[in-house]
Amino acid sequence: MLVDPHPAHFVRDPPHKGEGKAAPRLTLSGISKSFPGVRALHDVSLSLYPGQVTALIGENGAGKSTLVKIMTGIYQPDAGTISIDGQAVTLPSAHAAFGHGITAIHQETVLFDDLTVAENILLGHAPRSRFGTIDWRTMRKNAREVLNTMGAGHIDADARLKDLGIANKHLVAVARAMSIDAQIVIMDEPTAALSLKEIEELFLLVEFLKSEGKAILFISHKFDEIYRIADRYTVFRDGEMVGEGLIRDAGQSQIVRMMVGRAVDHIFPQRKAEIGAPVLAVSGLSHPTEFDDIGFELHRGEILGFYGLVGAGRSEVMQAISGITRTSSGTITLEGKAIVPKSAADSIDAGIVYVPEERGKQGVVIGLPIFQNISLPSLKRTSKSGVLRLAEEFALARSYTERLDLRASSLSQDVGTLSGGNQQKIVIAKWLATTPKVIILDEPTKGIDIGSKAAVHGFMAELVAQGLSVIMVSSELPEILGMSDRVVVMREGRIASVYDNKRLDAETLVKTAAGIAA
Amino acid sequence: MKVFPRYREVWLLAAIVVLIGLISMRFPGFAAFGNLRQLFNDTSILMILALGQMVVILTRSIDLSMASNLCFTGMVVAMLNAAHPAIPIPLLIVIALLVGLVLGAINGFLVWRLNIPSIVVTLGTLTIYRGATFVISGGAWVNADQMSPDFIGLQRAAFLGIPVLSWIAILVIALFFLLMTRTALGRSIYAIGVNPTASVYAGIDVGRTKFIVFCISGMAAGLCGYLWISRYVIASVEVANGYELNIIAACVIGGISIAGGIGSVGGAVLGALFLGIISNALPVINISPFWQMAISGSAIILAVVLNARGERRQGRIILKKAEAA
Amino acid sequence: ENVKIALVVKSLGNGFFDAANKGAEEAAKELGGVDIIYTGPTKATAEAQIEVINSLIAQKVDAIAISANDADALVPALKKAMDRGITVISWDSGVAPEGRQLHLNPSDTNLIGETIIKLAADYLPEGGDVAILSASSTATNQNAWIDAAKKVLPEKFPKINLVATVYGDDDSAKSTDEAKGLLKSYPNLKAIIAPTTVGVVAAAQVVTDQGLIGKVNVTGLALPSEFKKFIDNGASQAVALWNPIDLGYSAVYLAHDLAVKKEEAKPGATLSIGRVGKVTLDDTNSAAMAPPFKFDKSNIEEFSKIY
Amino acid sequence: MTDTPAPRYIPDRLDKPLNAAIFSWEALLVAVAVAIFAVNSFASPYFLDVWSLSDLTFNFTEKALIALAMALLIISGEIDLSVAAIIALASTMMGMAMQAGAGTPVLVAIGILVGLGCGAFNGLLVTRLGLPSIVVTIGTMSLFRGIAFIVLGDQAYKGYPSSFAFFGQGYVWWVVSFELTLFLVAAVIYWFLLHRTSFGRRVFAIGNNPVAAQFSGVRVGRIKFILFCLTGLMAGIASVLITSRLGSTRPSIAQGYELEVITMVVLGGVSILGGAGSIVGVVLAAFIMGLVTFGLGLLNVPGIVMSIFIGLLLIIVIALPIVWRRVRRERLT
Ligand SMILES: Nc1ncnc2c1ncn2[C@@H]1O[C@H](COP(=O)(O)OP(=O)(O)OP(=O)(O)O)[C@@H](O)[C@H]1O
Ligand SMILES: Nc1ncnc2c1ncn2[C@@H]1O[C@H](COP(=O)(O)OP(=O)(O)OP(=O)(O)O)[C@@H](O)[C@H]1O
Ligand SMILES: [Mg+2]
Ligand SMILES: [Mg+2]
Repeated sequence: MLVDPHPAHFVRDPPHKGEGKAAPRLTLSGISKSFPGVRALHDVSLSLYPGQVTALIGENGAGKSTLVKIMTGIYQPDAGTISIDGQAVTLPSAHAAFGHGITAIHQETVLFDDLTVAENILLGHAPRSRFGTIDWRTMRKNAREVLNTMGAGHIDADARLKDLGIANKHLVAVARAMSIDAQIVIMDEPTAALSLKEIEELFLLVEFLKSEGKAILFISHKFDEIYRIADRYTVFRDGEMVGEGLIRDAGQSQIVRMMVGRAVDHIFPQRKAEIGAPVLAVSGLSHPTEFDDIGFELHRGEILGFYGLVGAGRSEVMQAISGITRTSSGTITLEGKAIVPKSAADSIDAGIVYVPEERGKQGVVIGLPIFQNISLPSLKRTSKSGVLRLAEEFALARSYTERLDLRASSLSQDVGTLSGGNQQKIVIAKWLATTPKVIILDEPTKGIDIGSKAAVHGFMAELVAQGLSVIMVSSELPEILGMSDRVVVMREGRIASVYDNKRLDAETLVKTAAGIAA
Repeated sequence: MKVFPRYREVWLLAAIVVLIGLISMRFPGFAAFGNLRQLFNDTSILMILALGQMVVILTRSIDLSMASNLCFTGMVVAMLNAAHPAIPIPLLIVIALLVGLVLGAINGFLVWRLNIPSIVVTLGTLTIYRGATFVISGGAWVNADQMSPDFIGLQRAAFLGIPVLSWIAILVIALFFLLMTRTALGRSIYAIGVNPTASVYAGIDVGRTKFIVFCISGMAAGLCGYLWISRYVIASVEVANGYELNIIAACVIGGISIAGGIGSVGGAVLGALFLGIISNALPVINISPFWQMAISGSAIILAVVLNARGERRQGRIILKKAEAA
Repeated sequence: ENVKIALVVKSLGNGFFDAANKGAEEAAKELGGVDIIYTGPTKATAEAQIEVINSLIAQKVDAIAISANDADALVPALKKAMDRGITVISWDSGVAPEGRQLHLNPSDTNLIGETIIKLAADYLPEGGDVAILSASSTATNQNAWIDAAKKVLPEKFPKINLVATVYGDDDSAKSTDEAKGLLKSYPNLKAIIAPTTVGVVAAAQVVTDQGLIGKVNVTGLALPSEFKKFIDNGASQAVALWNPIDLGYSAVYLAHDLAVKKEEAKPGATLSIGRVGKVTLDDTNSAAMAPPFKFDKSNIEEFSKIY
Repeated sequence: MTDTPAPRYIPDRLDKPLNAAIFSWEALLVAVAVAIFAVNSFASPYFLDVWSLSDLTFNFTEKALIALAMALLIISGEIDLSVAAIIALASTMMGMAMQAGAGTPVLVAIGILVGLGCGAFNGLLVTRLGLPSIVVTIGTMSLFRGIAFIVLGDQAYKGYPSSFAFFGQGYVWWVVSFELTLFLVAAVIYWFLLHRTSFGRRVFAIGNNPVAAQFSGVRVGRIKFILFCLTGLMAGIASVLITSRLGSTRPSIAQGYELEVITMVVLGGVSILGGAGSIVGVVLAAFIMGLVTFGLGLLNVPGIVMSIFIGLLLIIVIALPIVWRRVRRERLT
C-alpha cells in the first residue's frame, strides 16, 4: 500500500475484481475545511459503495468527525464537491442531507432527553395529517415499526428517552438513523459507549444494512471491529487522505503506519509487580439506588481494574469515593485514616483524584484555554496565596501535554477546538498534574487513537512504578487484561467477584459481568 | 403527547382553587361565577402575553421587550385611531399584529443572524422600543376622549354573556394549544429547548425557529398593545412599564422552565391566572396595597421551589432491590 | 445674554405639564430675553430628576423651576445648584424649604383638600361612603391634600364616610385594579375621589365599564381635555383643577424676577406675577396661586379645548 | 515502539499579547469612549469643564459599583435582578436605624450588612436549593422592595446626620468625589480578584462548565454563594451612597437600576451566557454610559431618547465584532 507524501497526486489502487464494479453511491472529492487556526481537512476524497462498509481510520484530530459533519450538512466545506450517484449535490443543512438519503449516528449522542422515543426517532420528518398537523398515531406506529425491524421491539415508543438505559438510548439513535429511508449510513465511533453485547447487536444491524445495499461509513479506533465489519478502508492523517483500499489486502501494522506515519506495536507495558501495603480501603459503601455494599482494597503500586457492563454502577462508585456523590453508608480509609470527602475538592486535597468518563460534560472546560484547563485542579500549586503565576501554569501544562503527544497549535488555544481524542488527553493531563496518591481513571482511553493509547498506558505504568496506586474503570477487555494487577467485576451495583490477573481470561470476566458465571 | 406532563398544571390548578377558597372566606362574593368570569377577563391580556413569552422561553431564549413592544404598538394604533377614526377596528387589530410582528422580527433577526444572546438583544430593544414610542408620540398621551367608541367598545361587548376580550384570550389559547401539540413547529420549539445541538443534527433550523418564536411573541405583544390601550383608555410612554417581569413571573409560576424545553400552554395560562388573582384579590380583601409586592414576590419564590422539587430527577436505579422497593 | 430658565417637570409627556410649558413660553415672551428649557425625566423618579438637574447645572442655567418627584431626595442636588449661583424655585409639587428659594403652590393645600371632598359631597346630599384613589404613595402634593381632606371631614362633612385610601401609582393598569377592588370591597360606595389625572380617568373608565354610572360618582382633579368624555357620559358630575398654564407662567415669572435680583424671596414678601396678580410668601417661603377651578357639564366643552 | 519522534513543541500563545490587546473588546470600547467624548466636546460648550466632568460621574458610579460584582456573577453563569430592590431594603433599614438614633458609622454598617444579608439569601436559594437565579431574583426583587414598602408605606425617612452626607456628596480632593474614588478603588480590587487570583480563574471555569469545574475540585456552590454575597454587598454600599446623596429614603428608591447595571456589564463585554468578560471592559462601559447620558443631557435630550442610544449602543457594540469577523471570513474565502 502506498503512502504518498503528496496526497494531491494520490493514485488510487486499481479496483479489485468483483468489488469495484458497482459505481460509488457517494463520492467526495477535493474537500477542504479550515477552522480559525486549524486546517481540519485538506483536499480529501472518499467514495462509499452500495452494500459495503468503508472504515475511516485516523488519529485523533485527523478530521474524521469534521468530514462526517460535512456529509450531514452541519458544516459547509471550504472547497470540494459532493456527488451522489454521480450527481453533484450541495448539503446546506442537516435537512438537505436527509433529503439525499444521508443519515448518521454521531460521535456525541445527540438525542432529546425530555421527548418520547417516537419523537426522538421521527423528529424533523414526522408524518403529517391532512391538515398539516402532526399525526401522532401514525408517528407512534412508524416508530414501532422501525424499532421492530431492528429487533428492538422491547423499547416502548411512548417512553420518555431519559427513562431508558444507555444501551437502549443508543438503539434509539440507531433507529433514528434507520427511520430515514437512507442509502448512506454514517457511524462515528458508535461502539465507544457500548459493551460487548450491544456491540454484537450493532454489528448484526450493520450486516443487515449491508444486505439492503446501503453504503456505510464506519469510524472506529478499534481494529478488531474494523477487521470484523469493514470491506474497505480510508486513512486520514492530519486532515489529508493518505491511503485507501480493500481491508483484506491490508494488515493492521500497515494501516497503523499510514495513519501515524510510523510503526506502533501496541504491547502493554511490562511491569515489575512491586505491590506494597494497602493505600485505600473501602468497605460497606452503599447508595440508596445506585450501588450496595462495595468493599475493596487498593495497594501501593497496584493497578486495580474495574470491569462490568455499561451501567453496572462503576462510575457511580468512583464518584462516591471522590466525594462527588453522597453515599448512605460505608467507610473510606486512605493510608489508615478514615476520610469523608464531601466534594471533589476534598478528595483532591486528600490525594484521591477521579478522571471522569464524560469528557465533554465532566472533563474539559470548553471556553478556557488548554493551559488553564490543565492547571484548574492544581491551582493551589500554581498560585501563591491565591495569586496566579502564569509561568508555572504554562510549565505544568507543557510538561504533561508533551508527554501525551497533544496535537494543538498553542497552549492558549480553546480546548473546544480540539478533536475528541485530543480533548481526552487534556482530561488525563489535568488530573495527573495534581500528583495524587490514588488516581481513578474512568474509561481513560475511550475514543483515543492507538498511538496515544499506548502513551496513556505507558504513563499509567510509570505512575505505579513511582509508588502511586491506580484504579482503572474500563469496558475494554484487552485493556483490563493487559493493564490490571487485579480485576473487580461489578454487576447491577454490586461487586460480583474479584480476580487476580495471573490466570484470568476474557470469558470469565464477560460471564461474571453478565451474571452467567457458575 | 400527554397534555399534562407530570401533572404540574394540576397542582397549580389546585393551588388556584385553594387560593380562591381562602379569599372567599374573607370575601364571600369572590368565588361567584360573575366574579370569576371577570377575573378571567381581567387576566386575559397577561395570559396572551405569557403564552407569547412561553414559546420564547421554551427555546432557551427570553423576550424582555414584550412590554415595550406592547407600548409602542398600542401607541401606534391609538394614534391611528385618533387621527383616522374611520379605520375599522378589525383592520386596526391587523395593524397591531403586524407592527408587533415587525418588532418581534427585529429581535428574532438579531438573534438568528447575528447570534446575539436573546437576553442582550431584548434588553436593548426594551429601551429602544419604549424610546421609539416617545419619538413617534412626541411624548404626548392619547386620551380616552380621542379614541373612537368602537375602539374602546369592542373588547367590552359581550358575546354569549362573555366579553369579547375573554373570547380573544380563549381563541389565542386554543391557537397556542394547536401550535404546541399538533404542529411540527411546536415540536421543533420543544426540541430546541431540550437539546439545541441534537436539534441541529435532527435537521431543525434552530436559528429560523428562534426567529419564528420571536415573531410569535411580537405578535402576541402587538395584539395586547391594542387590547391594553382600549382597556385602560390611555396611551402613553409609560404604558406597561416594567410589565415584562410580570409576564416572565407568570410563566415561571406556570412551571415553564427557564432552561427551556419544559412547559405547557395550560401552565402559562394558569400562571397568569394565579398572578391575576393575587393582584385582583388583595385590594378586595383589604390587605394594604403595600403588602402586595412582597406577597407576589413570595409567591414566585414558592412556585420555583415547588417546581424544582417536581422536576428533580430521580436517579437511575441500578440496584434491583431498590427497584423492587 | 438671555436669561436661561429651566422648567423641570415630574415627567415628560404629561398633558398637565405640557400646558404649563405653554404658560412658561408666554411668560418668556412677555418678559423678553428669556430662554425656556423645558425638560424632565421620562420616568417620574427622584433619581432621574437629579440627573436632569446635574446637566442643568453644567449648562449654567440662571434659574431652575421644578415640580419635584420627591420633596427630600432632590434637596442635595438643588442645594448644589444654589451653591453654584443658580436660582431655584419649586412649583406644583414642592421641595423641602432648604432645597429652594420659594415654592409656588398651585393652590392652597387646605383649599384643595376641602375642594376634593366637597366635589363628592355636593352630589351626595344624604352622605355615604367615599374612597380615595391616589397617585403613588410617595407623591408629596397628593399626600398633603389627602391629609387636609381628612382634617376637614369631621366638622364640615359629617355625613361623608371615607372608607379607604388606595394607591394607583399614576399607572393606568394599577389604578384600574385598585378602582375595581374598591367597588368590589365596598358595594355601598357612592363616590371615588381621585386627586390625580391618571387615577381619575382609570376610575371613571371602570365605573363606565361596570355600568355603575349614576350609582358611583367619580371626582377629583382632572385635566378637562382628558376627562371631558366622563363628564359627558355622566360617570362624573364635576372635577376640579387649577389652570396649569397660569402655573407655568407664574413659575417662570417668579424664577426670572429672583434670578435677575428684581425681587427677593423672604417670609412675608409680596411678589407680583404679571397678569396673574400677586402672591404673598408665608413663613416657609411658600405661596398659593389660586383656588382650584371646578369643571362640570356647563364649562368642560370650553376648557377641554385649552388644556 | 520504534523511531519515536521528539515531542512536538507547542508554543504558549500564537498571538502576541500586544496584538491581542489591539483587537480586543476593550480596545473597541476605548475607541467608542473616545469618540463619544469628542462628539460631546463639540456638541456642547459646557462639556469640557472639570465640574461638569465631575458631576458626570455621579450618574453612574453607584450602578457601576454593583456592575463590578455583577460582572463576576454573570461570568459564573448566574444573574441577580434584585440589586435595586436590595438598595431599597438596605436604605429602609438605614432609615429605621437613623430614627432609632444611630450615628453615621452604625448606619453605614447597617446598609452594608443588609446588602450582604440579602445577597446571602439569594445565594442560599440558588446554591442550596439549586434554583435558577434569574427566577429566584425576580422573586426576591419583589420581596425585598415589598418589605421596604411594608415598612415605609407612603412615608419617607429624612434627616440623616450631616456627617452621613459625605458618602454621596463629599469630595476627597478638589473635584474628585468620594463616590468616584470608591469606584476606582473597587475596580482595581475586582480586577485583581477576577484576573489575577485563583478565585477569579475558578469563576471563569464555573461559567464555562460548572460540572467539569466541580469535578476539578472547584467548590462551585461556595464560590457562587460568595459571588451573590459580593453582589449584595456592593448593592449595600451603593445603597449607602445613594441614600447619602438623596439625603432621604423612599421605598421606590433606585427603581429600574437592575437593568441598567446589567446593560453596563453586557456592554462591557461580559458574556451573558457566562464564562467570559473583563473588569476593564465593565469600567469602560460604565464611563461610556455616563458620557452618553450626560452628553445628551447637556443637549436637553429627554432621558427616554437617551435610552434609545444606550439600547442601540448595546446591540451595535455587541454586533460589531460579529459582523466584522463574518465579513473578514467571507473576504478570506
Ligand atoms: N468547531 C471547531 N472549531 C475549531 N476547530 C475544530 C472544530 N471542530 C474540529 N476542529 C479541529 O479540526 C480537526 C479535526 O477534528 P475532528 O473532530 O474531525 O477529528 P477526528 O478525526 O474526529 O478525531 P477523534 O478521533 O479524536 O474524534 C482537529 O484539529 C480539531 O481541533
Ligand atoms: N440510562 C442512562 N441514561 C443516560 N446515561 C446513562 C444511562 N445509563 C448509564 N449511562 C451513562 O453511563 C455512565 C456510567 O454509568 P454507571 O456509573 O452507572 O455505570 P458504569 O459501570 O460506570 O458504566 P460505564 O461502563 O459506562 O462506565 C453514566 O455516567 C452515564 O453517562
Ligand atoms: Mg471524531
Ligand atoms: Mg462509567
